[in-house]
Amino acid sequence: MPWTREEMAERAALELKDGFYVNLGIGIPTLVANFVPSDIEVVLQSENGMLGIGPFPYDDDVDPDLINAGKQTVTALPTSSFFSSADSFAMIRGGHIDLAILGAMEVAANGDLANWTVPGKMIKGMGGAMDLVAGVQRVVVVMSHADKAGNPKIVESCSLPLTGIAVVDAIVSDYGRFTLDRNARSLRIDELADGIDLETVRAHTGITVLAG
Amino acid sequence: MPWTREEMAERAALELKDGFYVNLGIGIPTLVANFVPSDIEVVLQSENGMLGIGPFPYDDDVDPDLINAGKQTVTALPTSSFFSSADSFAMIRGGHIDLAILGAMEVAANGDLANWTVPGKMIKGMGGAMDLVAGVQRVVVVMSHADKAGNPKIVESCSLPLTGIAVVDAIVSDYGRFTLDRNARSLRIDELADGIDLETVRAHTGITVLAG
Amino acid sequence: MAKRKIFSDAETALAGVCFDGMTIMSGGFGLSGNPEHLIAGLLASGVKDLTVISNNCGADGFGLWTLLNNGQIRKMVSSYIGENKLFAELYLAGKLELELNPQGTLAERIRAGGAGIPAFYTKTGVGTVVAEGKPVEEFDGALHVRESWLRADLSIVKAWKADPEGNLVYRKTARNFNPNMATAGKVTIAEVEEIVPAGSLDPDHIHTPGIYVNRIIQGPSYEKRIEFRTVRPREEEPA
Amino acid sequence: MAKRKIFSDAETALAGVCFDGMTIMSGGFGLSGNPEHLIAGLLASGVKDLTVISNNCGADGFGLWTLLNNGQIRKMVSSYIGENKLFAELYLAGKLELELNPQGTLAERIRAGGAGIPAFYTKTGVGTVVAEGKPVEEFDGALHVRESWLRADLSIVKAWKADPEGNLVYRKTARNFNPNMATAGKVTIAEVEEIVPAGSLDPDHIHTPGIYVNRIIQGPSYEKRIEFRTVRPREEEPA
Repeated sequence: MPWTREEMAERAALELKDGFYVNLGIGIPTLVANFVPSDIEVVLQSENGMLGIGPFPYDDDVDPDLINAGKQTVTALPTSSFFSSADSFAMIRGGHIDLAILGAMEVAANGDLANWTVPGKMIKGMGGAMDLVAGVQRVVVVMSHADKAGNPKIVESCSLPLTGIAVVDAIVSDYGRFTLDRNARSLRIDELADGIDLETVRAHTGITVLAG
Repeated sequence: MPWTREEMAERAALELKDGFYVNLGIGIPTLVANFVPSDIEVVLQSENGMLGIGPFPYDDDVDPDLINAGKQTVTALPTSSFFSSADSFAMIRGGHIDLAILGAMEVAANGDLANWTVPGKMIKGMGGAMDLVAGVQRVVVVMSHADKAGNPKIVESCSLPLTGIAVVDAIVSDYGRFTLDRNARSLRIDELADGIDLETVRAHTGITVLAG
Repeated sequence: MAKRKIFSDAETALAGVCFDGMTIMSGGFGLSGNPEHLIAGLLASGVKDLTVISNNCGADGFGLWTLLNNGQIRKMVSSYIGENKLFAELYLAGKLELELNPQGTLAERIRAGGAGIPAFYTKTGVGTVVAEGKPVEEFDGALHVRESWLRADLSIVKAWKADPEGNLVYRKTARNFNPNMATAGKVTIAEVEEIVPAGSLDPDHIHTPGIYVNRIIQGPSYEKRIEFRTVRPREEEPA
Repeated sequence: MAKRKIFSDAETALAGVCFDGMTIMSGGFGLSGNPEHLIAGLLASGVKDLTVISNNCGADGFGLWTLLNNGQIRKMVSSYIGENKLFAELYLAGKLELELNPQGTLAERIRAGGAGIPAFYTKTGVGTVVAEGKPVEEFDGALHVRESWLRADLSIVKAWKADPEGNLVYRKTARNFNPNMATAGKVTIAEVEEIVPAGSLDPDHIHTPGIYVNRIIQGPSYEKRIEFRTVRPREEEPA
């Protein structure tokens, strides 16, 4: 059975290492914060200008001046810091963030990522996605393995407008956990969801899949 | 009689306008702070990271963490602010400082300035001088009109290594107050020291001098 | 100068600085840290054909959306205009220009505008539509695209506190683009929740030095609309 | 990570990060805001062939001068080395390389190194020796020279206070190059006058977020030598 959103977030949390500074994208990646192993400490960055994101506030602690990049109300921690947008992206662009976990529409064999727009539909804008994938040390994508019609989202070459070139390092999908070997242009299986086999993955993947 | 250092500083202070943000160089320019007209307010910037320089401290108020760009102990004012070197020079480079008053070795007809080194002598470094002349809105030079041998320091073209090109707007020397017309490559007299006449100025100036 | 920087309200602070066709930077991330009263002042002024540089363009009924709704904006320079149906309609109808920037590139271009840096190189956007038509060059083994500075005729920013000299302090994530935009306007007007006496702000903790601020108003009240109120339940008390 | 960033002294904090031929950034302006104890630690370590990026090179008997005097420095990247006779001797004897930068260009190059900007354009230095061999281009009617980023194997900085996460706060003009250098080192070690408990520093007033700081020491005492003690007399009391 394919993994649920929570199961995907839990597997993506395996990417976290003690001491990491991490940026989590909107959607499933935000859920990763709920699965940080208890024996490690990570610091979450929000590109609107915050390091050290705490849990969501209690109802009576909501502060409109304290939001994350998804514009959700959050809280601060005793060691949090706030800074300007330019300083925030200097931090991102300068390579100081260890890991970003982001959603995606397409990932190519060479690590190209498309996750910001579908031509013909309304343009919303890329927000900080292009800066994040270009700047952070390691990019992990969390997404459904195939689209609703069952077509692969991991493809030889992206058909959608790119967010960044050769940036994706690993993928957590509802089918499993994978490492992308950008040089070999192949996907290596690290773990499969119960009931998902190699055949199924290969049938719904547009690039070479290795059994890991 | 040529002006004294104090008289030169007093004349340079005529360049100050109400509301100006000003950077004063080391030496005579620093003295300009003593001659700010009482009916105007100016804010002094120090390129090591301070806006709003107060007077020198009393002996028992000296703070080693509070110095100006000449490394002299100073004081803060109620509206002072401190910032990093990069922020300080962003302020300077971005054109936010209205006026810099600086010393000089040579000024050329087109406004070129040489004030940081003499080849063959020990190099001390340009410090913030190149940034200041390139970034501030108006540059006023305070210097002796001629060198010790009586040779002009205002010349057709600088022989010393440049600090900046076409940057000087006005000069206060011991002979008088002058405006440099960079397009016409000439020096216009605004005021002469008592006993200094046009002949004397022309004899010690390497470019065209106009009677004002 | 001090007191002369303080104006009574948005209308008087905006007097003499607005003209049709001008470029305006407006601080804020979503609806957080928005110059609410100055936006309302622009609405009242009727100034039009605006190019507005702002990370977003308000949200339905709020912030810059009101200027869009009043037909005052010709072009937006933003990174994300998702929460705005009106924007979509006007854009698809060809009534609005849009220049999308990666958020970090937008922030850095504004910082560069204030800092006198006409161009800089970044990895962000290489190989994407963002880099089309721009010089690309390799540094340290990676391709970088050249981006240029952004400056404005007017910057409107929202801070928490100001002193009479215009020194500003922001609060939490309401800081966002505000300090960067404050440096990049020919004229910068700040609105704050409180104007405090000189000497009330610690000189070590000024986020925007007064040199960048030409005019200040104290807003009478702040709506501070929350876009996505997200909360957790209180843990149960142990019995 | 917190406590793991705190080291007992300069020697232990420097252990494992020094190697001959490395590039080190050292904060401070003149002798103000100098990482006194970490410089002493570098002296004790004997690491040599150093390229040191610092606005100045100490003063006779103090700061980086001590490393120079011990023959550990191969090259300085600075804006002003005026108060240093030893520097003059070594330089004239060909025993020391020197790369002079305009002070603002130096600061911006360091900021660029930390911010992932490999190159930028500035008016500073156009038409001078500083621009020799560098691309020059016109923007907005004025010539600008291209400058490149600076990064270091190690940055040593001095702050006033740190919390266990490495958030730093500086004091007055002792801030100077320190926050910029903190961002541009592969490893950054901060020394502070006081390590305060988590929660003691206001998150709105952190100058250097902890992400930039790998190791922290609390200096046992600070000499803070003044180069030019300049005072005014007390006004006489009215009779």
